[in-house]
Amino acid sequence: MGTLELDGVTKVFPDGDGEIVAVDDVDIEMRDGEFLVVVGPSGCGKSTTLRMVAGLETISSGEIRLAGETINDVKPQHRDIAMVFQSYALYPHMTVQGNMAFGLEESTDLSDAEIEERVTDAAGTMGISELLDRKPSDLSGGQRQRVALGRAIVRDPEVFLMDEPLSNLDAKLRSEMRTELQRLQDELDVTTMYVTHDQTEAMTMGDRIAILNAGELQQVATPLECYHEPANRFVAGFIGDPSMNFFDVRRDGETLVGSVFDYPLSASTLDDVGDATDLTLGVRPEDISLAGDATGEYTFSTVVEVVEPMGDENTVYLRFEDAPEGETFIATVGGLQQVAAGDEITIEIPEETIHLFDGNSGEAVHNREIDE
Amino acid sequence: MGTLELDGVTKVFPDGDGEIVAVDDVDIEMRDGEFLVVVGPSGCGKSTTLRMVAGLETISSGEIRLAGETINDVKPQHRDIAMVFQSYALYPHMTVQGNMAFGLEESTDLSDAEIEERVTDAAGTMGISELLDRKPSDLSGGQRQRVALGRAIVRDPEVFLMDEPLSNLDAKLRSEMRTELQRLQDELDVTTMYVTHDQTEAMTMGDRIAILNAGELQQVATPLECYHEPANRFVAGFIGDPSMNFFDVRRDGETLVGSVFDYPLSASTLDDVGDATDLTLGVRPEDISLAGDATGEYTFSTVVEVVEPMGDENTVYLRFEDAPEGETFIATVGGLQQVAAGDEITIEIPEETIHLFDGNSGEAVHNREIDE
Amino acid sequence: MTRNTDTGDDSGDAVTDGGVTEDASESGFSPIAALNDRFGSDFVESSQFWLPPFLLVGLFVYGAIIWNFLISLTDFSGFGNPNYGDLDLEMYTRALAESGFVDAAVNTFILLVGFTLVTLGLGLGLAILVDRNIRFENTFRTIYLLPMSLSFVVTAQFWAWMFNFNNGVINIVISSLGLGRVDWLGNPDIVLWAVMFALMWQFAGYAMVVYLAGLRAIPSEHYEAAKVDGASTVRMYWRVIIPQLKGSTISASVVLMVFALKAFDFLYSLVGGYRPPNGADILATKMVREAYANLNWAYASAIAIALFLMTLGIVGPYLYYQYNRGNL
Amino acid sequence: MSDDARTDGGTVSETSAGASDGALSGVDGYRVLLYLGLLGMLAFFLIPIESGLVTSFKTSSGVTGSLPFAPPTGGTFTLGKWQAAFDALGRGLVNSALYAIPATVISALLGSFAAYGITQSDWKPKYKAPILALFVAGIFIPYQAVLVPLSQFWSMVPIEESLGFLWSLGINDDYVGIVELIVTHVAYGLPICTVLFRSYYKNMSGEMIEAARLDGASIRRIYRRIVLPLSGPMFAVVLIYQFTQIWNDLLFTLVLVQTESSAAAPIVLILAGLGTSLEGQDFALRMAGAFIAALPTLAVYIAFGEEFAEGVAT
Amino acid sequence: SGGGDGGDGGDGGDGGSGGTLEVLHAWTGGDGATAAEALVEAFEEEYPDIEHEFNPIGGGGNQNLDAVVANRLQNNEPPSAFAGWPGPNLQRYEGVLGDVGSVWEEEGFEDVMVQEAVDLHQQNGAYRAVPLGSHRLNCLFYNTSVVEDAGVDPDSLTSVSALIDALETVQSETDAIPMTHGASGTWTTTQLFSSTMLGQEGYEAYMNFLDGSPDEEAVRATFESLAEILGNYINEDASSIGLTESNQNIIEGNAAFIHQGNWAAGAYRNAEDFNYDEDWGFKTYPGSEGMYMLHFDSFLYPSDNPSPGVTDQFMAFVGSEAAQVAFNQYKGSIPTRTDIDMSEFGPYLQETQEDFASAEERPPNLQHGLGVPSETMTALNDVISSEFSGPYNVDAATEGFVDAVSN
Ligand SMILES: Nc1ncnc2c1ncn2[C@@H]1O[C@H](COP(=O)(O)OP(=O)(O)OP(=O)(O)O)[C@@H](O)[C@H]1O
Ligand SMILES: Nc1ncnc2c1ncn2[C@@H]1O[C@H](COP(=O)(O)OP(=O)(O)OP(=O)(O)O)[C@@H](O)[C@H]1O
Ligand SMILES: [Mg+2]
Ligand SMILES: [Mg+2]
Repeated sequence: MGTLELDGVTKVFPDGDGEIVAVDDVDIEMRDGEFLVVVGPSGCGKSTTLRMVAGLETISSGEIRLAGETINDVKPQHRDIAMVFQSYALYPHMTVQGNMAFGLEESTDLSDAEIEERVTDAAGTMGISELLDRKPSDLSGGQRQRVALGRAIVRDPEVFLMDEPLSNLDAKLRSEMRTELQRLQDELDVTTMYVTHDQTEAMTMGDRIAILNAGELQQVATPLECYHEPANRFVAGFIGDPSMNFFDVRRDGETLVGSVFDYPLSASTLDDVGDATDLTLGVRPEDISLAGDATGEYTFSTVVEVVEPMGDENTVYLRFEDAPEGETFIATVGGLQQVAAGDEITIEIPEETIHLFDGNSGEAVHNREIDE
Repeated sequence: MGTLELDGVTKVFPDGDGEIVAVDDVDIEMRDGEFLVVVGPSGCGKSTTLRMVAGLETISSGEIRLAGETINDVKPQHRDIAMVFQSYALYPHMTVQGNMAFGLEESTDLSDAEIEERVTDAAGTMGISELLDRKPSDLSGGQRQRVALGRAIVRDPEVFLMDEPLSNLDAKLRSEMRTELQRLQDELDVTTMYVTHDQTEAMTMGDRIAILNAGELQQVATPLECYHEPANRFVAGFIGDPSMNFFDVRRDGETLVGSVFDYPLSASTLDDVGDATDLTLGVRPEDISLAGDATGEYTFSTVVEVVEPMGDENTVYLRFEDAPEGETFIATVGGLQQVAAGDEITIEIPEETIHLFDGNSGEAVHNREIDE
Repeated sequence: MTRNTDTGDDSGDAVTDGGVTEDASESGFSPIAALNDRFGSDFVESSQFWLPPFLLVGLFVYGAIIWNFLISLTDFSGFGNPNYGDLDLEMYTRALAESGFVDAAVNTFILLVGFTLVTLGLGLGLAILVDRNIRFENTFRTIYLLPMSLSFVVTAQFWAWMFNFNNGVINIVISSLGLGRVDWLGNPDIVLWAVMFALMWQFAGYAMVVYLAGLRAIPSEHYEAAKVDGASTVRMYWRVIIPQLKGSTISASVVLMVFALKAFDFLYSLVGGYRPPNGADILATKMVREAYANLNWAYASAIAIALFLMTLGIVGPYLYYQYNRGNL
Repeated sequence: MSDDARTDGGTVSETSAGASDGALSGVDGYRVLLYLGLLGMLAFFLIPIESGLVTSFKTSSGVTGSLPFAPPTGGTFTLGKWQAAFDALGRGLVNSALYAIPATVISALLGSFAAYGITQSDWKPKYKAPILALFVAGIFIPYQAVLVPLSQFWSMVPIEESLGFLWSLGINDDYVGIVELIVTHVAYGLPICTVLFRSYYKNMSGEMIEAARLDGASIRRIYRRIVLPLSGPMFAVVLIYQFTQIWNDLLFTLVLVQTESSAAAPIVLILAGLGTSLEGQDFALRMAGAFIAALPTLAVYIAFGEEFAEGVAT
Repeated sequence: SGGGDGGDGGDGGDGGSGGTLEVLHAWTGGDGATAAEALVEAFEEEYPDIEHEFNPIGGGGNQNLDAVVANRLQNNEPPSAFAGWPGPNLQRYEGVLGDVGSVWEEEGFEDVMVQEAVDLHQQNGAYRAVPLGSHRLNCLFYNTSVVEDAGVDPDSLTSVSALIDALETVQSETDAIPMTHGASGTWTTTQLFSSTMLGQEGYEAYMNFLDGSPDEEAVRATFESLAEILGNYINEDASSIGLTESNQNIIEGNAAFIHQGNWAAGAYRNAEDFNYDEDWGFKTYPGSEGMYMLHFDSFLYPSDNPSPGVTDQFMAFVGSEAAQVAFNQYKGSIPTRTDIDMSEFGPYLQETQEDFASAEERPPNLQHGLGVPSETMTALNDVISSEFSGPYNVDAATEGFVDAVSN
């Protein structure tokens, strides 16, 4: 079955005299049929990981197991894996039919008739039956994307690998194909490893997200877990747009002391913190709300520096009253709330919405409360 | 003075045997010092419009007037216009100094000393004084962008033209430069025509937005007017992300009858509608709210098809109970509201938030109410 | 006035013209403005750049071809001047009736096709070898391309020696293998192939360079996709990579064929005279021989036209292909 | 980069092939075969040159008495052939340079003009296409097709008389052939120069040219200040390519200078007949001559291989 | 090759009335070059004040010279004089040759030259050229020791069939090449045809052939013999070597016989330890005994002459005893004047001279201009090239030859 395990997988590239550790001791276990999205900033090793699974890159150390068997030394053409490339990599000189049949012709002994049947079926699934006689150059971006997927599914592999397959599409098509891909994966139920750097795709498509940074695995969890219960400061900052606001603070007894504000903590939160003193306070822009007056414990006086009206909401750049100019943080408020640059407004940062991270390791020590 | 008027400006390209009308009878009047953003989908004629103003493209019919004088037949080098290109178009073999001086050397009789002084001034304004001796290849993207702007402002032209000047920058730099450009334009107060396809830029930068579609001008208005009081269905759909939901309806007396729902109208709204019967009902996703029960006039029972959790909010694909599968519309709800695919929920579409468009012409007949 | 001074004057004129143009087009009432209206806004001003070279080419290349055609219709031979009053196709009928012409045409065709095919084949092989991420890639590439920098005359010297009956490398090698010596350049049945081989030596590097560029334009994903799709290396090249080199093949073949049509320099130098070895006469050599050794000017012109038509047959479709791909 | 990645891919698969055979030698086997192939082809390309080189240092008896690719031994070694070849070709070197260098420079410049005028200025594409097509087709015209008119033309042009002042300076009037060669090579080199420059200018940023126009520069100023300074790399390519072409061409020299005994005989013309006179084929002399004639282009090639390859590949 | 001359010659310019004498010839190597030098020396001695430029134009036999001359004539830049063949060969220069009748008259050439020379140097009733020397073409040379080894007596070979038998004997008795042939140009084969035809079919048949009324059977028979010789008894590399290398086979003792004009003997004289009658021998081509197949080396006189005065002086010199002695003794040819003392010439040339004087017939050669006009010659060579350079197609060659000469 299509379980895929990465066990201490590491990739080291030689780089002049030195070395680049592109992927560093990554462990991931995917159950059969799971849809895992791998995200991370550019150069963090996403593609390299995927390519090691495909066999296009040797594995420096560690082990990759497919359905329980180690495939480290199996040639790519003998792994039962299909890959969808960012550029689609359709063969420009073959028709759609030819593109889809190629893998079957090369890797199976099926008769021509059987191949044709499977291609027709897969084309039906992808809704590209009428395109079978066209060349890739005669297709639109979205159609090419479909063909690339069709070429992968026709082979009925154990595992799909996809490296930013939607990034060449325009925004509208991308969101269409996103939905389509999810539907397809539900239907086919094939283990899928999906690389992207697009937050929306990461949040919306996967059963789980694996977040990589500088070759190291940060967290593997469901999208909402990653959003609301980030394992560390990197994940918290990476997931979410606009991203979480961070303030470096010191714990002084029961209070967090920042450069220009104090923030008292409740007992339960203090429990989480333990005896760490250097901390980072995190709060998401949408959790900052406009308060009527500056009376509450968690209310602060701020000055509005810039307002970017987006229609449905305004992105507001705020500055604590005593903070130097330019040291801003972001809050999002409803699109119809009238806020203008220069206004002095009072905001509230409710305690149940804050995250706390260890100031040194960045590990999360306290995450926000979620009402189930 | 820098007033710029486009009067019935049209551009027709020959295309094989036929013709392409790239810009169709566009009228725009810009007052001196105004910042106008031109937006529209790809290929709608934005660049062509700009290039006609610059003199890089001949005008098929109509007239362009700068400070009251027709400039149709003036060569680009004799119009007092500076342009910033998407690719910056810096001269790679000249230093920053040389790049900035070039225009002055070619188009004025200034002495070398005067030129040097003006270049130094402009470099100061742009904060690139230390870069003057570098070649463009030694600059970062943001610095190049600054030089391109510097090259334009040093000439102190009547009009600035900018064609997607920020689109080659990464997201972070882009938002920085966005702010900077606004500041600069405030300071210099030069009439500026700015082309982009980026919604954020359109909404946040301009005094007014001009929206083009298929060569035709749709609306010229302030950003918020465009968002809240779109002139027609195209503008309503184009501005805002996710975009407005549209439902085709027929007016039956005082009620709008859709395929699977009825929507009663108040008297004041009916006034706006007049005697049109084919209408399109529009409502923005953020204006759809979850209602406790399905009792109100404007509440509807719906089924959740897909939920895309984005963290701060969820994008929810809903379907009216009786609508066929796949016929969905979108609502955005708070990130912590627990909604799952398959749930049946009741929503409310308040009457004060709806837009109505003529079903045939697409003209807006009624826009939402805004409390000032 | 002579043509030569003409061209000289032209470039001078054009430059001064440019200045005039600018002023005139601004005033707006002039034939220049009319020209600009018709051909585009910079037509006149830019003509100072392209017109003199264009006239030079037009005169020397296209003018000459037309003139050549005219001469081919006369009976011009020997000394004196052609008589343009009496034009007919006699030279062409004479050519078709002459076995020497037909042989040369056939040889030209064989050389064209054979040389192009073997050179493309070898060039492709070299390109694939060099493209396999090898060490010293530059050195290999440089050496493979080196013969291309040599003159036909020089190559002819080398290969005259290589093919030498008694002391040439090739005969020494094959006779040391126990095979008999072959009279490469003397045997009319073989000589054309020997020439082809030498030309292949000179131009395989060229084909390699073109193919290498083609190979490098193929995204690495195509290699990877084919691998993941289950193809072996050989199958991958055969089914996925080589078919994508169509463009390279077309442009390389056109250039190679044109080289083959022009192999005159090589054949002339091989024997140091107008008559190439028996069996290796091609239209290019025959034309020059008829003109400069036999003074059959009109006849030579007719052969030249035949050669030109052959070239046109190759280049015409190529131009059309390039035009369709928007490269013109 | 992409190339690395790809070949890496290739290697990987071979590596794993070796690994699955369980022997490291499998890996090497593939590379060894690859390098054997590469070296075999190296030999193919070098042997004619090598055997020419060793032969050029042999005495006549050495030429017939030893293997063609074996180096000369003490007894059969001589520099005499090089000496003789140099004596014969020396003046040809000078003559060739006399027309090859000016013709190269002029054709490159004019080609750059033409390409600029066609590419970076704003007039209707439908009129540009035929002009361009004529330039492109001009590359492929076999010289034979213009030879007879060319001789007619040059015999009609009173160029020899109009250059009378040169001859009165004591320059041999055979050198009129050099002048004819310069003009002829410029005319026939122009198409390829134009097309090379055009492909370069086409990739030059159109926005940059437009920026210069908006900055107030005229078409001529734009060429002077923007396009020409940026054409350096392409000039290198074109100059090198043209120089080799012109230096190497025999046909025009044969028609315009005609004989190696002319005072103005270019080197290729002398070489073509060298060592094939009635006393027999002196291969050692021919080889030495070949090397002398090839030296300038070889030097250019070795120094500017990249530019040469680029010119060739276009 | 003496291109250096060109350089110094240049300073003269051509401002003057007398002008520079510019002479083109093709004697670039070996004995030809020596002879040309001797000629120049003699000229300088006789006319020390005439500025001159002797330009040798080598390559491809006379082909390159012919081409250069043709183009210069075509471009109206004729040289003062150029080396060439008289006879029908003059036809190609129709209209561009001047009249040197005055020289002939003044020098009394008509009285001292052999009659054939007097006849062949005229065109349209005027003298166009002056002869310098004469080669003989129906010659068979052999390497004495090789024929001795084979047991063949060359003097006994008086018919073509006898020659073929002798070749067969050499073939079977020795390792040597029976008959060496250098056919990289077609002219050697055409030339062999002419001698074979003369030897086998006789004077009448040969002359009829030249006159344009060939006897097809005679032509065929000649080609049959040729096919037998070329097909069986020549060197393997014949088609890729020229005369010089072929002749080397005689000198080195690799071959028994060679057919050539008597210029071949020049190489023997230059070879060390290779002496007439000891190491090499001469035999009139079998069957043509008593005949001297005629050849002339002459200088032709272009009209529109750049230096008419000095050219006349040069033409007078060419026909003079001094020139003919100086040139011919090195060239291996004999003077065309009948009044020359042959003592300075070696024994072989003296013998040749005697043969010439006593010849019953002096048929003009076929390949070197005296027999047929140059177009016919080109046509004949084309036939050889396409039909008779192995494989040897007798029928096609016969047909081609008959067509080519028939008028
Ligand atoms: N063939 C290679 N040789 C050397 N270094 C490499 C190679 N391929 C990748 N790297 C390096 O490995 C690191 C990870 O690269 P990888 O392509 O996996 O990043 P990525 O996460 O896919 O980035 P992106 O989002 O930009 O595609 C980078 O630092 C990259 O420079
Ligand atoms: N030179 C041209 N010749 C023919 N058609 C042209 C030309 N330039 C533009 N067009 C056409 O005119 C229309 C408008 O083009 P334009 O470049 O102005 O669009 P745009 O709004 O700038 O698009 P984008 O956002 O993609 O830059 C398009 O349909 C385009 O194809
Ligand atoms: Mg990647
Ligand atoms: Mg645009």
